[in-house]
Amino acid sequence: MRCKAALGPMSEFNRRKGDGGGFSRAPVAAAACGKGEAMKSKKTIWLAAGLAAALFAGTAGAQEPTAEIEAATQTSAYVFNTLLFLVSGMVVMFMAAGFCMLEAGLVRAKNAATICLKNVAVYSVAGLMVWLLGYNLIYGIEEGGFLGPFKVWGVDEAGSLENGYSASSDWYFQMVFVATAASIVSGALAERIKLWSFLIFVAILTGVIYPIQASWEWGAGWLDAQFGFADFAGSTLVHSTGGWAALAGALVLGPRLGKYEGGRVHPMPGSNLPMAALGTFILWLGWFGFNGGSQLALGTIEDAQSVAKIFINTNMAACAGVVTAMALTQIIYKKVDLTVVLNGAIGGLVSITAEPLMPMIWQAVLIGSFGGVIVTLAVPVLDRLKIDDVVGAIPAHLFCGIWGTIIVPWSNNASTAGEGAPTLGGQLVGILAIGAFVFAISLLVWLALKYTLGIRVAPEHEQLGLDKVELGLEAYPEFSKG
Amino acid sequence: MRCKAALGPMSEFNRRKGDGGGFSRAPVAAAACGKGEAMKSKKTIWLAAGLAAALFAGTAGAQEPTAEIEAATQTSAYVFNTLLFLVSGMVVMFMAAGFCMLEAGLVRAKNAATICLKNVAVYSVAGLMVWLLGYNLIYGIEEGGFLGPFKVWGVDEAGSLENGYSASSDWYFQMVFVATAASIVSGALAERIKLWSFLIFVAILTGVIYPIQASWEWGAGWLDAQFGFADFAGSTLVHSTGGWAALAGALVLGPRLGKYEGGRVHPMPGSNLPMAALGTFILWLGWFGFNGGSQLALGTIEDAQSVAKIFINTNMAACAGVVTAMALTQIIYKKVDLTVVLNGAIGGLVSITAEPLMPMIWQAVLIGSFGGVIVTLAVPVLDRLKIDDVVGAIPAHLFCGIWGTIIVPWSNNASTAGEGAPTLGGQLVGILAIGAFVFAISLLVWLALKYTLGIRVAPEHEQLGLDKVELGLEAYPEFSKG
Amino acid sequence: MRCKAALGPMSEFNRRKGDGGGFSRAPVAAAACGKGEAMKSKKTIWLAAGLAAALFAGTAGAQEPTAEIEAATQTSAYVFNTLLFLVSGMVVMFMAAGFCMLEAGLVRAKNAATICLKNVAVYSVAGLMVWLLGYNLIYGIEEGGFLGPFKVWGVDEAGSLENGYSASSDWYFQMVFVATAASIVSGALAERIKLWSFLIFVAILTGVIYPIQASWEWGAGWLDAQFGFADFAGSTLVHSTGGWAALAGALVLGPRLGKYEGGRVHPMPGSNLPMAALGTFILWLGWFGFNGGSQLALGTIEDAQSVAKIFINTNMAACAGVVTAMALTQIIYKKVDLTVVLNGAIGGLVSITAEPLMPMIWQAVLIGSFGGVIVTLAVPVLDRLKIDDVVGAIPAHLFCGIWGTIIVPWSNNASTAGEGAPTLGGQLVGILAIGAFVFAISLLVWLALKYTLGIRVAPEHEQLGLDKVELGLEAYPEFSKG
Amino acid sequence: MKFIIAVIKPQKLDDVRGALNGLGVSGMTVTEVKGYGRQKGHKEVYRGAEYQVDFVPKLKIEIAVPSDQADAAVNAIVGSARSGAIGDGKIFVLDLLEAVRVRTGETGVDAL
Amino acid sequence: MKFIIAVIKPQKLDDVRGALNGLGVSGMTVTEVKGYGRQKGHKEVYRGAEYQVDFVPKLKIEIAVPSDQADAAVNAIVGSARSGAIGDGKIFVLDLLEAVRVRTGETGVDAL
Amino acid sequence: MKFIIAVIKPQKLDDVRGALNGLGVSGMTVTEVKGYGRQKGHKEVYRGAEYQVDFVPKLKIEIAVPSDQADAAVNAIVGSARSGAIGDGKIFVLDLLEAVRVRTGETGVDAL
Ligand SMILES: Nc1ncnc2c1ncn2[C@@H]1O[C@H](COP(=O)(O)OP(=O)(O)O)[C@@H](O)[C@H]1O
Ligand SMILES: Nc1ncnc2c1ncn2[C@@H]1O[C@H](COP(=O)(O)OP(=O)(O)O)[C@@H](O)[C@H]1O
Ligand SMILES: Nc1ncnc2c1ncn2[C@@H]1O[C@H](COP(=O)(O)OP(=O)(O)O)[C@@H](O)[C@H]1O
Repeated sequence: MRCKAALGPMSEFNRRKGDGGGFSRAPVAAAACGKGEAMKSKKTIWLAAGLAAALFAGTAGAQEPTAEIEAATQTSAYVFNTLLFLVSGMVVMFMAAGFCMLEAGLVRAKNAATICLKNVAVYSVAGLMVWLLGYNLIYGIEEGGFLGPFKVWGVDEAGSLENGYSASSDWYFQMVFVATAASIVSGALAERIKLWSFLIFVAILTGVIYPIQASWEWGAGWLDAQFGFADFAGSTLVHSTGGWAALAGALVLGPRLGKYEGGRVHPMPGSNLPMAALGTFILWLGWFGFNGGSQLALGTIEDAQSVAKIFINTNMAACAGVVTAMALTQIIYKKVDLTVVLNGAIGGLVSITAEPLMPMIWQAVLIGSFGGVIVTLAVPVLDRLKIDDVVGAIPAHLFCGIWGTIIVPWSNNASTAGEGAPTLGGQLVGILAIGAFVFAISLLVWLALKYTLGIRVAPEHEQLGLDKVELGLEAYPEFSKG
Repeated sequence: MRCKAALGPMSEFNRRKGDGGGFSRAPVAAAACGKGEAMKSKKTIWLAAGLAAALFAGTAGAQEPTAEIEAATQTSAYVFNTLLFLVSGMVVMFMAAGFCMLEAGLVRAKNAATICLKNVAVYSVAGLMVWLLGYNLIYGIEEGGFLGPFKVWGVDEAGSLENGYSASSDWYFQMVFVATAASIVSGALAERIKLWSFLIFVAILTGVIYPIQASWEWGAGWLDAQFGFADFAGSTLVHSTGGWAALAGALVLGPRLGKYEGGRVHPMPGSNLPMAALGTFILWLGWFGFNGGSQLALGTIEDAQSVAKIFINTNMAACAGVVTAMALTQIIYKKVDLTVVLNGAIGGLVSITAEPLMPMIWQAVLIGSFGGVIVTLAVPVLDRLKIDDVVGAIPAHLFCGIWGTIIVPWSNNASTAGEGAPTLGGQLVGILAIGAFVFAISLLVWLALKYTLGIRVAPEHEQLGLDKVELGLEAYPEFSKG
Repeated sequence: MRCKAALGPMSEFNRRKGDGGGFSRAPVAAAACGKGEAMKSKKTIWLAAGLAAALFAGTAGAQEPTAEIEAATQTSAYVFNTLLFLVSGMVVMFMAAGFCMLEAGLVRAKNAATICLKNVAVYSVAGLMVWLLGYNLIYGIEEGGFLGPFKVWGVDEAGSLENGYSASSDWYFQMVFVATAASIVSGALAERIKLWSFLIFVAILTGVIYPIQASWEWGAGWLDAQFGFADFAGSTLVHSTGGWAALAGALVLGPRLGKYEGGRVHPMPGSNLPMAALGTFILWLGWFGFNGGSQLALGTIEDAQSVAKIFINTNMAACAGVVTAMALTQIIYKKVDLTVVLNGAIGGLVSITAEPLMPMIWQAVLIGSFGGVIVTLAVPVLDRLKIDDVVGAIPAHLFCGIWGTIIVPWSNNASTAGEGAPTLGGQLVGILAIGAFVFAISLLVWLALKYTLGIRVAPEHEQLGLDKVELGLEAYPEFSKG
Repeated sequence: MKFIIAVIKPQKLDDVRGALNGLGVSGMTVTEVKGYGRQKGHKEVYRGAEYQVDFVPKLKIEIAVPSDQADAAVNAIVGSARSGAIGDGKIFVLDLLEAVRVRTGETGVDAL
Repeated sequence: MKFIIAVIKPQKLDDVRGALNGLGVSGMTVTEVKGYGRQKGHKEVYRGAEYQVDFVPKLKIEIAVPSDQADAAVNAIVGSARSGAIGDGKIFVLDLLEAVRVRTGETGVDAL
Repeated sequence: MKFIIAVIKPQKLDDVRGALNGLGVSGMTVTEVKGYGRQKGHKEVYRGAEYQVDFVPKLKIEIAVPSDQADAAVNAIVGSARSGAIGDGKIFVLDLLEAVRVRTGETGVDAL
């Protein structure tokens, strides 16, 4: 552990860098431990792989030197790493269904079909944009750089042997992350936004905005190179990014008709709460892939232990978020609010996403618990600010994303991870830089859309519901509405 | 790749043959590359395994000979292959839930509980029939044959070491495919068919009809042996088969009461579209296992790369199907039709299923996109023909299945895969042979059922809804219907 | 096989014991075969690992000695074992969503949001309690003991190399099992219990009651040591335990208002049956992880074959349960009852859970089929006894759990597994001991809660529905109730 | 003017509307209701327990018509709603003192 | 004949039906409605925002009875629907000019 | 007393309630209905098939008022429910013979 952590930002860099993870970790690690002379020849890498595996293993728990443990063969390690991407990617892909159910459950019935369409469309557009632009923008950037190349991605397994995993599996894994960020936006702006304007924004977000900021860190750009910013699985890069884009949109779009009429808040209860609960469970499931897969490697004992520990911390943070939101809503409102509790689970998950590996369980519990506090308190505050966030995406993804990123150094710092470890300063730089960039560009795009195509449906259409107006159908045509 | 593709139909054969995949690929490959002397002794197979792995790996991307890469140990390769079957099989099994949700969402509320029952029953009957008859019919057939043995299957791991994977894991994987084909039928014939007559048909379809046609190709029967027909994961063998059976049923059964009354089409809107959207997402998820698992092996670097590439192509085809259906419905009808968009996702997925490995991404996108076109245009055409397909199963599974099978040679042909590669001619033979067989037998069975037990409920019962009549309950008893 | 089974209770012990599974199996097996001198030095263990793998493989199917097959490297085996825990654990975790949907679908609309909240809370509380108390109670116990230590668990990978898997992955896998047991209770007691009293019970059940009885067997306590009780994946330890706790609760709580008014049964139909069907499919999916993962190892050919066989038996038992429940309800009531059929699937799954590995397929089919019979017949019997079990949890989980445990020796006995194999006597001891303990303690806790906080909401509140009273909202606010 | 309230079988709505349109009845208001009468509902079994479904789903149609149109309207409904089976429904005729069209403020027969 | 419209609490339906059956009232039509009256609904909190629920779910019962049965029917409803709490509901009696049974064409009291 | 039945556009409910409260009308009963009138519904396309949606969702409001309040109530509704667009709805006034408050047994105007 020490050895690996000693890499500080470097290991961060490996964490998400296209050519990170897998075998390449071994030499890096070895290098770091052996005071850094790079190893180039594949041969030595192979050797290093075994060696490093042994070293890692040797550090797990207190036991006699275990250098004698045979490493996985190169092929096995390669397949393990690839498999981690594919299996994790599958459950993260399924998060699209989770967002769809959560949002469909929290909107009013007259807009439920439209939000489902948006979720299907968001995932599809994201896939296409990451292929056309996104991926190379993120990982084509040169180290320390600010902007990657605009270039369509194509399958290319050259170099995949050095990396120790299939390039295609990595692409798939990175793609579903982008889709996740975009799904966050649809919920916040539901029930009033024009379908096609929304989709244009999503195309820009997934093709350009997300990739550029992600390249700064996971692409090994300036943020990673100069500030040792740490964001393991994307509290800031994925969730806050989605949250900032949603916030900008909510400000430009304005609240739903009548939501704040007469200076009072008029709640518009979700139409299908069991569906929202299902969505939350699906998201929770997906998060194991989201955080666990972000270990990016499974070919060594140490990586297997790390992924397993990440599963536990991820789960405990969510459990704590749930219990905290339940207790708080009971105390404050004398009744438990299911919808806030569901947000609490997500708040806990987002909070642990920046660093799911280093915290001890009790730390993960506290980190997630505070995520539950944030969500519970922030939801009404947004209403007081007349920012209409239909599903609570901004508190759960933006605010908890910031919290999770700030708290990283609590568990991952110089004393636990040696010099080069993340610092509060570096974390703040990352949060601010990415926040400012995403919010500013998003604001511009939303305004541009507002004054061209328009982003808001006509009031009478909003009253009728988007399902009838944009789709010409109803989500639940047979159930008479009360 | 070249090396493997050089096997042409042979590799196809390995793709699905019970004793294909895994280790056996290695000698086959080696043989093919080494001008074909068969290797029998297990010893040499093991050697070949390592060797072939090296060769494969060597062909991935442009890099110096990597023969030095250590292969996975035989046990590891065995476990990887088995794990691929099990994990893929699990998500394919979950597609049963996807079909259930999609169909329950697209029928009227008064038939929603019955369609759920049918989906649970279909999956269960399929499992039992594949055990009692299906599996040995498919894989017990002799090479080039027409009909396999009627014989109950039992767990037998003899020979599993040569195959390189657990026979049980293969059985599980093949079984869930049969269930998928059957699920296609339930949706098309919903809201009017008699429960038990339907289940009898499903038993015959899953126990006999599907297995016989599948044996011709995946069982290495005549179609595979003589025509080099290629259907990687089953655009024709699974989806068109389900579609043909559904079409025959729809013709014999007739449209729902009032659907085409007075020469006009009277739409009967789906009662729960968010549920239909969920179903589509679940199917999408399952498709990664459906296509990815059909690589049938994960024990080499080359296989891992192939599975990963399949994931990408599968996903991109679906994305393209969605976006295409959205654009088309917007243009043609001035409104986006969510239900058609959901069909578009499935159409894209079915289209890429016949060859998810060879296409480049842009090809996968075009293949899937055209699937979206087919679905969008075919849905109203069927209505004009007064063929009442409740959920759009025929356009999505039958028509797109044909399309996907025809287009295989575009990416998988002599120039990309050497001689022995699939040809348009061979593809057409397969489509026609399987289509004629499945449609004809299905028609006979449907007619036999019609004139014995009867397949259609009484008109007044249809009006009341099958839930009340066949189950004596309601799917949503408390929601008053509008 | 023989060799391993010869271990009888010992192998059982390994099956779930924290330090069981993986590598340690090898020496144990070798020992058992080699008449039991313990092997301590890691070195020999490694050797044994390969050897045992060879031996196991050699017994699979009829083929010449295959000692020549290379075992997985130690690292590969370790990663395989850990991966089995993580992937299985993920789908078992998802069973929480399955219970949520099943229960939300089977309660009346006015209580649907509350049951969703309970399911989210149950999973969260279970996670926290297993961390704080549960895990060390189960696995900290000394061999043959009665009670383990009360001690918070923390990640500790020391000894994980001997075990051959990550301790964290095992914790995760065991934790989701505890959550499953607790989910069983929420369904049976729905629509009338006080939220917080229920959650206090859940905390005690998951933190103390479940762990103590589990420690007796899976912790290698007295039951395992002295009676060779066998419960592979928890028909008794998980499902009956949940069932006993639910039964005790149902007795203390009493039936829903009006359920048995005037000596007649007044059904209260489930409000959303498609949702209940979805829940069942999710549970079915999760069961592959539940039973398959309970093999606890995937690092050898034999383990891979075992997991695959478990998948098949698990699936076939469920299929049989479904078909049986369909046939029976059709015969008895002249109509198929979807809700009973869904219970039938679960009944079949629970029935095979005590021994999913040893039965031949036809045995698994019969075992599951009888589970379907039990559920179909027991549901009305409970009503006659005025025990109000809202979702049929007691028949499916308690009764089928007992059945599945009793029938273990049919397939796993001296003749199939050598001496030391489970016996009817031992099974009955386990069923009674665990049943008596769980039921008695649960009864006490329920009574204590009843006479302190109270466990039942006021009658007028029950009439209004818990959603309005405890959460202050409605699950489906817009759908007017008929 | 008369205010006609008819309770009919749900599947008869289109026929009734057609028949009334034939008479030039310009509008109607339809409500889902549950009915109870000679048609005593039926027994169902749910999870093994038999129970009585007392109420049958019906549609209630309300039409305001000029007095002279009332009989014709009633006959039209009877003609189009009848299936001959029990539960065909009932028609009730009430006196209507005044009618107002909200949009125009027209009153009396003009408002219908 | 009289047309009686009663708005009651949902949970009182069975009692009311029982009481009316006792009188030999042969049928009724029930509609879900939302009511507003002295019982002014209540406050709820959703996601931290307090709001007023103005309307309370009620059931509306319509029964056509022979004039001489009207008082008995009204009393039966009052007796069976009363809980004493606010929101018990109201009964309205209107004059019924004509009743027709669709199935048979019977009219007047015979149709009830 | 009068029994006023008004069919209005759903989104006008709050305005109408406000207007009636202003008059001191103490209660009302609201029902979801589907309406058919001059406003002939609209065409929709579902899966490529065009179809006619005949019925438009409306709300039916029932209010019992003392006779002297009737005109004021009708005017209040007309004033508050009008959008000027077709489909604004209709108001029907019937004679109310008797009203009873279930809770107290009060009758006549006192019951309103
Ligand atoms: N006295 C009544 N008052 C109000 N509605 C009635 C009355 N009698 C019958 N209805 C309505 O008419 C419907 C049909 O009446 P029913 O007696 O079942 O059939 P039929 O009129 O053919 O004998 C009932 O379901 C109920 O809605
Ligand atoms: N003037 C009215 N016109 C029509 N319906 C009324 C009227 N007043 C009350 N109601 C109905 O009666 C129900 C009960 O009335 P409410 O005043 O709340 O209770 P109570 O009658 O016990 O004072 C209301 O919810 C409403 O549906
Ligand atoms: N003759 C009628 N009887 C009963 N209800 C009617 C009648 N005419 C109209 N309505 C109701 O009034 C609503 C509005 O009437 P419509 O003719 O569409 O608009 P407008 O009154 O503005 O011309 C209709 O939807 C229907 O519910």
